[in-house]
Amino acid sequence: MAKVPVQFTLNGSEKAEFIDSGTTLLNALRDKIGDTSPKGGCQQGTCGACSVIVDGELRLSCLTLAETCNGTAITTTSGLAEGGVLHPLQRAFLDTFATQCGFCTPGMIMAAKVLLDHTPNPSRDEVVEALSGNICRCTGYEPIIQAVLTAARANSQNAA
Amino acid sequence: MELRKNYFADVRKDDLHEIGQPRPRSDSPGHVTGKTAYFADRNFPGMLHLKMVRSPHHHARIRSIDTSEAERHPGVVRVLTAKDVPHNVYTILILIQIGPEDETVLADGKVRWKGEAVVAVLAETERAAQEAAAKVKVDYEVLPAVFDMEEALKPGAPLVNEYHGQNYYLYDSGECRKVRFGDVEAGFAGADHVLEQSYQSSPIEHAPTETTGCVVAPEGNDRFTCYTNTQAMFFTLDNASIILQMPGSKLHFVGGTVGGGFGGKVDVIVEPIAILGAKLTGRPVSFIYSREEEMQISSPRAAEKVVIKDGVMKDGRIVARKVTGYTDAGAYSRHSPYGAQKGAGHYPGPYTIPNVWIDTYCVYTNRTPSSAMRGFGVTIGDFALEVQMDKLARLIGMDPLEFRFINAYRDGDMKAHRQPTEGAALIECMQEASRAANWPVAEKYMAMSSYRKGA
Amino acid sequence: MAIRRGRGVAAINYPTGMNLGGDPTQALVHSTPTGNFMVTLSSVDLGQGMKQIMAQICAETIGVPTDRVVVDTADTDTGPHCMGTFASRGTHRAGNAVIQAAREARQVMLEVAAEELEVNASDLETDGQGNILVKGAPQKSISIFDVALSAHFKRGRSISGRGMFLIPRSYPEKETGAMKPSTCYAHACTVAEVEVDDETGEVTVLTVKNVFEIGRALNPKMVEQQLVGGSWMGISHALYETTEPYYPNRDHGGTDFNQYLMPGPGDLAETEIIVLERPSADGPYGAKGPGEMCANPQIPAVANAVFDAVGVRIDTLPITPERILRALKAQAN
Amino acid sequence: MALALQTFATVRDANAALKAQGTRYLGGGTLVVRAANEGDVAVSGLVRLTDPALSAIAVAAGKIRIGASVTMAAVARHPELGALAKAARAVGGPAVRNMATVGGNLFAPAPYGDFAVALLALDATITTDDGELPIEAFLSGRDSSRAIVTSVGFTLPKADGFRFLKVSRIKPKGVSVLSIAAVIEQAADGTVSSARIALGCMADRPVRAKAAEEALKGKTLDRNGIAPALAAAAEGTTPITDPIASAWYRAEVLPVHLGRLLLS
Repeated sequence: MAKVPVQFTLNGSEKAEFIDSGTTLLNALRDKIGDTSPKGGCQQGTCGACSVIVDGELRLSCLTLAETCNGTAITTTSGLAEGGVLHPLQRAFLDTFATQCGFCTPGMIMAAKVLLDHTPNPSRDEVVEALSGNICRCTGYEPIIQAVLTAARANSQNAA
Repeated sequence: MELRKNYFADVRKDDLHEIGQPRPRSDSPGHVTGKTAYFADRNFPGMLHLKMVRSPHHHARIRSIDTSEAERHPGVVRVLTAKDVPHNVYTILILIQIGPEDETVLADGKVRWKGEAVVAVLAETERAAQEAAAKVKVDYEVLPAVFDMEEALKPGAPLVNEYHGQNYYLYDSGECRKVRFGDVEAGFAGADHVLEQSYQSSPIEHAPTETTGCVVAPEGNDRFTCYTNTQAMFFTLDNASIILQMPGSKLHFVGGTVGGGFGGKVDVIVEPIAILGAKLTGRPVSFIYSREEEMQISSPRAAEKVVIKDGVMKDGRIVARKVTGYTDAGAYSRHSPYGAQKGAGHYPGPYTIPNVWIDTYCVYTNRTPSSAMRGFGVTIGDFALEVQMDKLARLIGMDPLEFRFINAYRDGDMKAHRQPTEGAALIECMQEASRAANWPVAEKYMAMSSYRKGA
Repeated sequence: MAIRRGRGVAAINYPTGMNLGGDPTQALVHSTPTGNFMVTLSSVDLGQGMKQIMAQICAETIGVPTDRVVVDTADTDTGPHCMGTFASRGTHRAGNAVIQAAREARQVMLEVAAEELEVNASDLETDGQGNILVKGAPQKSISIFDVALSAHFKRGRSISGRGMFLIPRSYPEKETGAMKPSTCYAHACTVAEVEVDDETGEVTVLTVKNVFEIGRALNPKMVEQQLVGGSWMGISHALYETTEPYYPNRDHGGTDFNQYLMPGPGDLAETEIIVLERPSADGPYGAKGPGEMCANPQIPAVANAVFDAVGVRIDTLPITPERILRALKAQAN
Repeated sequence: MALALQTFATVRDANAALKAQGTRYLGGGTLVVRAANEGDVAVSGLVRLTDPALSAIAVAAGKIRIGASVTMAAVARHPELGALAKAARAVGGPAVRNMATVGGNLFAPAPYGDFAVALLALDATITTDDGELPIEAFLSGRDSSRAIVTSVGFTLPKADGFRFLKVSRIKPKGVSVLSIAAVIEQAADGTVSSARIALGCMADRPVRAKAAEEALKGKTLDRNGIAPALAAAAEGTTPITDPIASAWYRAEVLPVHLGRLLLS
């Protein structure tokens, strides 16, 4: 089987692998590179559990072919904590009890991070819109919306 | 959320230290950092991927299966059919002696629902398994199918499942689980109004974000470790042991961190065939449901039909209730015989009614087998009961909430299944709801109590 | 066009456990050499928080802070048997087993402490902070850390305990149906308020006010998680969910999250949760199983509210815009 | 066999590669990668293009040209395409919009393809290496279309001349019960001088509501004025039945929603 090279940065570290052509970014991250924080919930692009950030944009890694990401910078939830200190979103998800089974959590945090990166003080509607591609079956969404709003408030307080 | 400590303060001691405290969840840091290990986060070198060839027909005889082309497909390591499964006909509740064994791990001679597993393909990659699965040739003779429970119960309906011999589960009590309490016909005869209504639901999916699946690794010592998201470890291990005719000591199940269950992961569906694949190939095997399989192949909550006939007095007392419940099990039992009889134990709801008659049926049709889901045996019944309560209240011109107070069960009341009521709290819930929703009821109802004598 | 408003109520109870099958669960508890406690189970955490709750139950029973308890669960090589996580049984059954095991372990711990302090074990109590004190003379104390070290290396005692909670099987009587189908019952009453668009049949759930009686809120924040999520699922069942939209016709079953409908984050009802606690006689610290029942009362409450709003009864789930519109048209004729 | 991806710099080379059996064009991936993930073994190879022209948006003298690889997110945030932002945002959630392309949307079967509904109302022209086609002709022949779409072109409607509505059961992101796009021009007296109305989910691909368009001409946009158009709205449509809604329901509520859109 023909292998193709892929090379990108993942959470700031250089990664280079040979993969089967046609491998999704999700499978490359999970099976080849060993970052299992993006989850495979549907492989259809309908659940958002596999969401990652590619060059600042939210992407569904299950529908993205890894070889189209050459030269990009990829962020996943496993790379958010710096020096053991949780990202404000991670902190807020903990403090507001926004996780239950946890399977949707990494994808939710990715979607929320892209929002806060561009819109530090989002309205509730903006949070709802930002999370709208991500399915959660446990929480009923409200705790997750509250977590994102809490993280935004924490951010603006830190900035002040 | 608000904790209303004023209710039941006289029967409760609040002297605890760790209990009642909103301690942070120990699993949450793993969730928010993506470090929590779910079964599918285990990856083993040389792992094979299992894909299932499924029936395109609702009901058909299998004339022949030709796997030769699939076996020759590049990347394919093994193709499994019914003859490879040591104990192919099983039923999961056999562990608690609810038989007969009525379901095949891989179809043998017949398929009874669209989507039934027929052939398992194990290959080096998911893609190779999918390609090979497309090359499996199954010759079917399509048979008449039945989808409607009432049709299925009629004489002459296509027989769904030969292991039962009729299209319903045969309880020791006969064609249904029965509860008989008082004289329901006398109750109807003496009632001011009689209202009979029918309620219906369709199958509902658990839709956990993590689909059903497992990863099996041979340990090299004739033992197999199965990383699974089952909701019941030993239940699954023991059923796998029966199906594989393998001593339980050879099986090691690791689980306990599951991406949502809601009752959808209590069937023993993926583990036995994946372990068999690992055993026959000596390789790790991954069998993970696709989302489409989770939606249409994994057991849903059963469709139910509930017919309720009530006799009610003008003063609001329900004097007789007859409930006939039908649970659409689909083609196989799985947990449905239990769910139907759980319903029999739940009716007539949290109300004290002197005359009760309950029949609950577990019916077989040519659809995806149903099984347990959050509220198993109760959820749809509660929908029917509580809409019926609303209709009855309006029928006699009474406030729906007050009507429920009149009939609410209280400690000591005898239930239809002949257990005295203990620990009732319906009245207090309704009192608080009356306040919270600004839905006033007469003072006498606000003065009632589930447990205080004289109140 | 008219948007019509209505409200509806429903009240329910819900059984804990699967008595009709026989319902055992076991737990083991032991201390480490430095006085931390390990709970070993085979129960499954589906996201409801089994691990955290069992830690709190063990901590309460032994008398230590929760962060000194570790729960190791769901490995069949190490964890003793549990029927499984279903039937609202997890907290109730496993919790009782953990209490029994923790009590036994606590007794050994107190006996070792008694030997160290040269008093009777029955004269000792825990302070919940990791120390064992002589009742009435708190200056005479020993840390659980030191007790565990002593037990391991000096006294040769295993600070451990076994817990087994079994509800024997109830067999329904054939003719009358006499049975004991469950253990204790949780309760709920929900009032839902909806708006119905009488030209399209679309329903908006404005508010749900849920009162739940759950025995004991072992961890109120985690109870809230279950109840809020359950209330959402109840609304979802009422209005959206089906794998066979044209049941009993098998066609057009959804195969993804676009086709299988559940309310999105923009569809949320204003949700109020009120919890009452009537401790159950046989529950761990009085707890009942709230996990399933919390998703039930919204379904009929919404159905009744729809009727209140537009005067048509939809007795088939889910209550789709199409079913409402058909009923409205039938009513108009 | 792995699902090999071939990358080309020119449309001509990519079109040549697409002639191979089982080869499909990879745009945003939301349709074709999904199909492959779900085990569609008919897809055996993928072709993609890196030509930057396909990702360009050109606005000149009221004429718009959008490259086929432009994503919904790029349309939604483009300052001169404000009128279309609502239609672009109607597609998927944020991640899908970062991937789904204008070209891909033209091929999305109902209930998908909301942006194509907007393009149909705008009377867009579809460009391939074979030349240009009016969107109606393109849509009706899309099942056998093999040439890569390179861009779509249309005239920007006057301010407030373009209206768009997507009805879905799930908010804010849900697939369509139906979608409606309309380009309405009004004379000085307020009467409708021309109307183009396109519908999603009222057939297996976007269709025009020609009877309703005709019935609107010369009418004012008030309840009485639009009544004949609403009565004719479903004429010639064959709504889909799917898990979201039945054909009956779609036909029943089309006039209701069209009325609300026209009166908004």
